[in-house]
Amino acid sequence: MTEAEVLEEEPATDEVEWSCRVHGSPLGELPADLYIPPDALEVFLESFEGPLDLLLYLIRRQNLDILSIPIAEITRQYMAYIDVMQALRLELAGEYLVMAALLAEIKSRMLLPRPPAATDEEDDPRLALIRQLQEYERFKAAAERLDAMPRLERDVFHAHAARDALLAPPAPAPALEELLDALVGVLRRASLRAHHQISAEALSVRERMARILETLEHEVFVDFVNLLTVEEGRPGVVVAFLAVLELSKAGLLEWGQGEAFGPIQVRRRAPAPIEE
Amino acid sequence: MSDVDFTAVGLVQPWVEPPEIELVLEAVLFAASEPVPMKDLLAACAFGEEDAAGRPEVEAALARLSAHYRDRSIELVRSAGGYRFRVRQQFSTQVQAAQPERPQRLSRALLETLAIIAYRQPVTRAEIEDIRGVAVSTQIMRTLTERGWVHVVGHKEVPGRPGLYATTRVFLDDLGLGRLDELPPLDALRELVDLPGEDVGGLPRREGGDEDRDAGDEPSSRD
Amino acid sequence: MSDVDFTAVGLVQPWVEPPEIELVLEAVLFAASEPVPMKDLLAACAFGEEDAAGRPEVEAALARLSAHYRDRSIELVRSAGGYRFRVRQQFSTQVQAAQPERPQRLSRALLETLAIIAYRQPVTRAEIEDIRGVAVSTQIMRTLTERGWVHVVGHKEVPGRPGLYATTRVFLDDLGLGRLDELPPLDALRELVDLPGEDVGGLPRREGGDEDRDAGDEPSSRD
Repeated sequence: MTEAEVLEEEPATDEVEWSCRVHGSPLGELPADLYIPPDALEVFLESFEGPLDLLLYLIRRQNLDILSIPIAEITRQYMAYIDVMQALRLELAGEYLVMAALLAEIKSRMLLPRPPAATDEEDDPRLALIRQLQEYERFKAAAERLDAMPRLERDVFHAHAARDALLAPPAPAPALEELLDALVGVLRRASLRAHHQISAEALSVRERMARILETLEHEVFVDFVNLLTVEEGRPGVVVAFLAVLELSKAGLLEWGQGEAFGPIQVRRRAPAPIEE
Repeated sequence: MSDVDFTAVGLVQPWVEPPEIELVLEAVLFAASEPVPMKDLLAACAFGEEDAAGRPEVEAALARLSAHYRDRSIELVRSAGGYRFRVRQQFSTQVQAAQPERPQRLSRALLETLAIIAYRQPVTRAEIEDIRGVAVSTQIMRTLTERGWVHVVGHKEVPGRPGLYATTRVFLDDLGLGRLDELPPLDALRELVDLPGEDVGGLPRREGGDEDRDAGDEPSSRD
Repeated sequence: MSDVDFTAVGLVQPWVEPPEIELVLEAVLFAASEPVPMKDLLAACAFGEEDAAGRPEVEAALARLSAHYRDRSIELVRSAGGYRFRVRQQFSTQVQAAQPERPQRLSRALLETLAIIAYRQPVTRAEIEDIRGVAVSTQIMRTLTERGWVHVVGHKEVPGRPGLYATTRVFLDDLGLGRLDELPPLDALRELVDLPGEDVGGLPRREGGDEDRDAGDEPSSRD
């Protein structure tokens, strides 16, 4: 808490009658034993985890034992906090008001005489509240100890090494539909960028282009006709022929003819020296 | 590949090959992002889970492995989920210095909720709220679940069948615990002694009166 | 704490303390989940980034560290992002046996690239990028090559002589195709793209006779 400071105990004049007009009157109208710097109120609200927490704070601040809290005094102080917060129109969780009502009830019950037979603990209206406070305090302490324990990634670090050198199990081959779906996506995008065009070329020609390139080496001329497979029939021959033309057009082939009217030969163009 | 293999840089020393099983365990432990249970270690060494020979052999190799790292910055530890290497705590500061981002602090609300689940599990959200005296935000429950610290282990057979929360193995692992009862004990509940009577606002407390107590239920009495 | 300290189990050996800086770097590298840049290593050793003495000292310690792990299951590597430990590849099988990884899914980018190579082969990477409208990562090309689905069949005679990619026999086998022209014709796909009402920009549609298509085997003709 930064801090809702309470000046020393002074018999409360009358906590019901004071009022707090923040924008008008000075805060001097607050009860003498309660001074909360206005800007601390926001902090105040965030500092308490609820009414039980606030009550514990009030009790601890006065070095009181939970087991024997002076209900009247604690109630008075609690109400004072609540009143200030309400006066300042701070949004107050409903639980705070419920507790206020409970405290008031306990206090009023204690004002009443108790039947002679009911002097045992069970009948003391403070008991349930004290149990609740005690229970809450245990967990509050447990939470602090939990937080103090060495925790992974804060105080303790797991030692590990990257496993990217390890061979991950390969992904299964894509299904044809997946591949087509991907392509449709590309085409759709490409069509939005109008200047890019994908012309549909016969796959067979493209495939043959790749296959021919694979078979050719740049050291060795082969007879052009060997690239045409007669067994494939006319369409096959045409495909191969077109493929050779395409490759030629792309500058990937070199043509030669050993002798006049000799077989036309072809080889892969020698790798050019790398230059700009 | 741009990775530089530093072994080329090292001095050439006589090769003393560590036993294969030790290296296999080392590889598995470093590759894992969580503690490795014994059964996985056995599997890595091609031991069946029921293989009687496997366990002592793996345990002996783990001990050798641990000894190997005696002088290093890391140590082999066992927690709920199994075995793992971790950085020795005396190097925490330097590790933190190298990590530009500081881990987020956990709010008190979250820690209190976590503590209640840890000590009272299985517990419903309403029961947590009873103890804390305030509502538990959905945000907190989600954060705890996403960190893998709590999960729903069942439903309470009351209207609405609310989820029953419990902590997980990850929670224990992250705190370096083997079992839940290794958590620091909860403070004892002190026995209530006779409460002293008190002056509740000027009126003398009346002993032995027999008036109607119902009047005391007035909620608005402020004085 | 339930952590078992295995060092107690180890044999007592003469203590030779490794230099502190080496241990600090070791701790930082093991704790990191990503490559650690030099500046973070310097920070861990309390060297300022501009500290002239820091860098050579850290580099020397890294070399010693690397040598120390020469015979172990992990190696210290440097990549673009920095330094890290990684598990050596020869332990793949055992690590997989302990904690099997789920097969990676093929990314959208990879599938698109593969599809373009299939339909436009032989094709350069630049041409693929042109069609996709985004860069194709080296990683994708490497994965496709490693899977044996594409290979370089030649080099385009333009400055830089970029590789020309084509699909392989393995690709056809894996897709269950006998020949490449069993892939559905591109025109059919374009029909899918040219959904009614949709602006398809400048995609030219070929009308009537597709000479070179006709020349080839009809794609649908599965013998």
